[in-house]
Amino acid sequence: MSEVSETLARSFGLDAEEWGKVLEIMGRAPSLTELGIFSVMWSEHCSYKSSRVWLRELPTEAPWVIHGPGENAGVIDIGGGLAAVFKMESHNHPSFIEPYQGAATGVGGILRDVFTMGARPIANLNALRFGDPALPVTRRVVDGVVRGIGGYGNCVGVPTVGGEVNFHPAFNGNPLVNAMTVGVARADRIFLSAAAGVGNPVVYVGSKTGRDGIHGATMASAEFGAASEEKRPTVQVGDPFTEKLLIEACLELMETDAIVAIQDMGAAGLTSSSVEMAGKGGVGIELDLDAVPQRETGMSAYEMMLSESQERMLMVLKPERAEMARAIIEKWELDYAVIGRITDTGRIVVRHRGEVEADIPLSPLADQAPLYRRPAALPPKPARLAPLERHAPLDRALLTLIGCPDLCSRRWIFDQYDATVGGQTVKRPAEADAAIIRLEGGRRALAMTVDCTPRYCAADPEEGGRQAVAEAWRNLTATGARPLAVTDNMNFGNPEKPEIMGQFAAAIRGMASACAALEFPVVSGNVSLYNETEGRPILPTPAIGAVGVLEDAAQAVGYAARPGLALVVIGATRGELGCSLFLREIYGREEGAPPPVDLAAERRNGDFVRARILAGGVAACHDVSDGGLLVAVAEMALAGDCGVTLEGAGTAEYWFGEDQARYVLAVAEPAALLAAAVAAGVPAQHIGRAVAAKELTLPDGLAISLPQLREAHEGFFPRWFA
Amino acid sequence: MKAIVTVMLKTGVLDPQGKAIGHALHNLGFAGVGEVRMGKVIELELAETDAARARQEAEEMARKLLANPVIESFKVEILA
Amino acid sequence: MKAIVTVMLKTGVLDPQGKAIGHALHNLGFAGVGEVRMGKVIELELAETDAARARQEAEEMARKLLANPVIESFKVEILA
Amino acid sequence: MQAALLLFPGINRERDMIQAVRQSFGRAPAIVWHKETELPAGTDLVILPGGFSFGDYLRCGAMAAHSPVMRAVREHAGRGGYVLGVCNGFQILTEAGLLPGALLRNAGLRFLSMETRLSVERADTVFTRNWAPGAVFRAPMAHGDGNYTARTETLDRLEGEGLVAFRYADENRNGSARRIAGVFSPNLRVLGLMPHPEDLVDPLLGGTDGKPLFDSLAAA
Ligand SMILES: Nc1ncnc2c1ncn2[C@@H]1O[C@H](COP(=O)(O)OP(=O)(O)O)[C@@H](O)[C@H]1O
Ligand SMILES: [Mg+2]
Repeated sequence: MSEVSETLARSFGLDAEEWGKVLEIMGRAPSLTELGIFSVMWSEHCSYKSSRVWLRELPTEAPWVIHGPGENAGVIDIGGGLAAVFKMESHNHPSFIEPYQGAATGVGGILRDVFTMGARPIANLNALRFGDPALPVTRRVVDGVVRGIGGYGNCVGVPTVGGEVNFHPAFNGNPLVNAMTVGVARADRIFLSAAAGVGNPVVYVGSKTGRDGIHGATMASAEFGAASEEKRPTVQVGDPFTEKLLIEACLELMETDAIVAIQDMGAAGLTSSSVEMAGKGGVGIELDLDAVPQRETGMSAYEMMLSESQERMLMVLKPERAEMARAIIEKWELDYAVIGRITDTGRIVVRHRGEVEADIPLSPLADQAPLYRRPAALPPKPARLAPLERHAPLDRALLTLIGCPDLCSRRWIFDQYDATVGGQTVKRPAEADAAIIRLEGGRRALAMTVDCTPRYCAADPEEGGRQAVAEAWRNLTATGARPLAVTDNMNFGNPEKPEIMGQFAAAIRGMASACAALEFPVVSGNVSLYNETEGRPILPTPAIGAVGVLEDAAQAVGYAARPGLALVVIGATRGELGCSLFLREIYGREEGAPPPVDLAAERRNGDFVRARILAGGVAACHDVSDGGLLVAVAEMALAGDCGVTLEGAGTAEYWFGEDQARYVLAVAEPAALLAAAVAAGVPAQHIGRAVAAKELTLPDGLAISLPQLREAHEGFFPRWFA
Repeated sequence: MKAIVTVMLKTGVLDPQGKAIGHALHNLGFAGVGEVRMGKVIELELAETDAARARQEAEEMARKLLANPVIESFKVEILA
Repeated sequence: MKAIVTVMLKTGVLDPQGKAIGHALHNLGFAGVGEVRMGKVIELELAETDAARARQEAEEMARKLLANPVIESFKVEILA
Repeated sequence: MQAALLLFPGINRERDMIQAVRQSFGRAPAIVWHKETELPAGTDLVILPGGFSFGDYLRCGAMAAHSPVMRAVREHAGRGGYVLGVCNGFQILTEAGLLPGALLRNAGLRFLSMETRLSVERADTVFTRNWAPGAVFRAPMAHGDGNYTARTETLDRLEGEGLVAFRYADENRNGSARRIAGVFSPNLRVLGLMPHPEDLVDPLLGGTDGKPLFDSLAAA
């Protein structure tokens, strides 16, 4: 074993204290491979060393939670003997370096997190944040990311059914690509990663290992002569065809009784999968790297342990089933290799070409992993916005807003994603506030959404974190679904800066309050820190992915209005313009406090709306979010291809304020709805009705033709990419 | 003049297409096929009449648009 | 030996990719670009050591799989 | 009618197709792995579903067209058996020479996933007789390579012999020659089309516009 120095450890990202711990645990200087294992296991990405203390504050339990955070994905009971398995994960940096492959491999990675637990992936979603659309680089990144998500998802045959897109200059050098997968499994057949059974074979399945994405740090250090032929590509290329084979092979194998434990090889590949499997099981593991299927010649132990080649899985099998497992895997023309076995030593021992390349005790590697409570400077609460003096006319403001990059139609994007493969899509993008996918063979359906409003989080991370959870809950509710649980993707800047850590802590606090009040536990998540360019951080973005259930898919409602229906807004409208899109797009101001979230009102209004939908009297429902009431109504008209005649108060505050906890319902019998609202103590107001004439008539008499509205709404992306 | 730009994935970068083609050729009975790599070829008609300048121009196009320098390398051939 | 099979759309078959590239090159300021065509290149490692037989083999692969005769033509080059 | 569904690695719309067949036929099709060399005895209809066989690497459908099972499909077609290829299945059938023409990259070079409208060009075939002549129906499409092309003579022959099955009746988004969305073999027993009638057979999922295809076949 070649020995390594503190200087090298530094270049691997370990600080002096961490290096000291390595020496203490090992009782000697580590080998290069050992140093590699420590450095990736103790990286922010694998150890959550800066975020863990805060993440503990999130509620993670509910009677329907089967597995909360800590497994590859969260698992919840959705009734009928079934479980939903879901998680969201970021691929931000790779998507900036190589947008197509970065986004594609992001989708591939999150799919593996879900099917590794025994679930068939039934839907993908994605939450995207890009820089200023005026910059050519933004266009290039958007194009590549969208193609990459489609290229991978369409090919593996998992429908991409939802997502969100924001633009802001704070994302110029650092776009966010957060991908979410939802899968379904039998509730009594979930596969976990804890290894067990001394002597059991450790089996490698999938693609061969190459020098993909090996820890950037090694590139700098030439002294260990680890093949300096050509500057090695750190970019990983996705192979969705192999992933599809891997899905089918794993699910077929899971029908048998062969698997003791299984984990995908994600970040830090063989290292994190083997260390975590053995660590969680409280056993030891021995790996023989000569047996690892290799795509390239002359790979070192270090390279194999750190390779991030895609489309690979690690399993512990029952020895008597191993040959049957091999037959299944090889039927799908994937590599299958026994590369090690489970031991009782509590150590990971890695052998290569007759040498022991690593021999590390597992529990100190996990227990003594660094954990930081970094200084957190809580951000000051912003002042509320002072009243505006003059207003642009409502019709012009609406046309500007509904055509702006943050509010315009995303059709150009989702038209590139296969939304129907699988044959269970009840509501595809732009039909409902959440995507609805029926579960094969029954009437039950899942609703899913991703939400976050980074500009609120930037102004007030606590309120913003709360709002993100509340909006996700509201989007599920607006379809009639019962919201069940959340996955999160915390995208922030450099945690070593107290103000960034403060944003993080505050966002968590806000999220936690909403999750608790709405009985909406967090069951999985992902943290992406150091999202900065030249010292400038992104807007704090705690993206929320959420899943709800409908007993009967036929009960789901969309947001398309139909002529003749009355429009009733549920929830109080005070006219909060702080941090609103109206303020930004019409006045060019990003100021004020975000609209406050009243969790009790949120709960009350949402429960009321859901009950009305399930009772059958609601033809369409749309939550009110970005752009406020008038934008929500305009979206309902566009979706229904009909006009709307509005009445009532006429201020911009009223029509464009972004007050929370609101929904617009389209109903045949408004009187009954209003009476029920009074009885339930829920604010409700009749605001107009949908009409056959293709015109949006505003209370002050101004009118916009539907074609004009549509052109404004649909124009941005096609023009941008013409 | 005519320029032919050939763009291939850099060595070491996974080439799923090449891999699948190799596999299919084996299944078709071509036993003697080893590694297969797939790339793109772009044929350009150029107004430029000087070979050296045409090459320069084509190389610039490759760098700017035709090849993705992060994962691909290219080569240029000039035909009269 | 190494065989390089180049597959191009037949003349007369519309090549939207080539057209799009031509368009993009113009937008980048390359004014002297005329027609652009895009094709595929497949590099094959062959166990065969005789150049003539290697060519024959590669041509057969192209006819059977690598090119679609309805829309594509191909050419084979053999490198030592 | 006894249906058999071919499963090539990378195919991903088999579940959609099985669901549609089961609904109209009263039972699911037999599943046939691409390495089989024979079709189940008594097979009347062979179905090639959509997806990305072999990743659609190289060319869509090219590798699947050379699978062992395709020899049996050729024989089946030669005997006058029925064959239905949807999306990737259509691409495989053209690559295998069972249908004329080829499917090129969409004209706009982007994957297209949306609802389209198809006109039924003839309603007197085993596949289409549950539609009225000239009917227009909705069908989702989802493909990157659906731009139908063939030599002018071939296109003229297809038109002349009434072998165009469906045309895009709204927008010709993928750039197909003469707006062709699907074609028949000369004996009207092999049909290939790009959009997905199998994804529109249930009111809950947006309508039953695609159901006549399966009902027509089931009645044969
Ligand atoms: N990146 C994306 N991928 C897929 N669908 C998307 C994406 N972005 C937006 N959508 C879909 O477009 C529709 C409109 O998006 P958005 O305006 O963000 O919805 P909302 O305001 O209800 O959250 C939704 O159905 C959403 O799921
Ligand atoms: Mg919404």
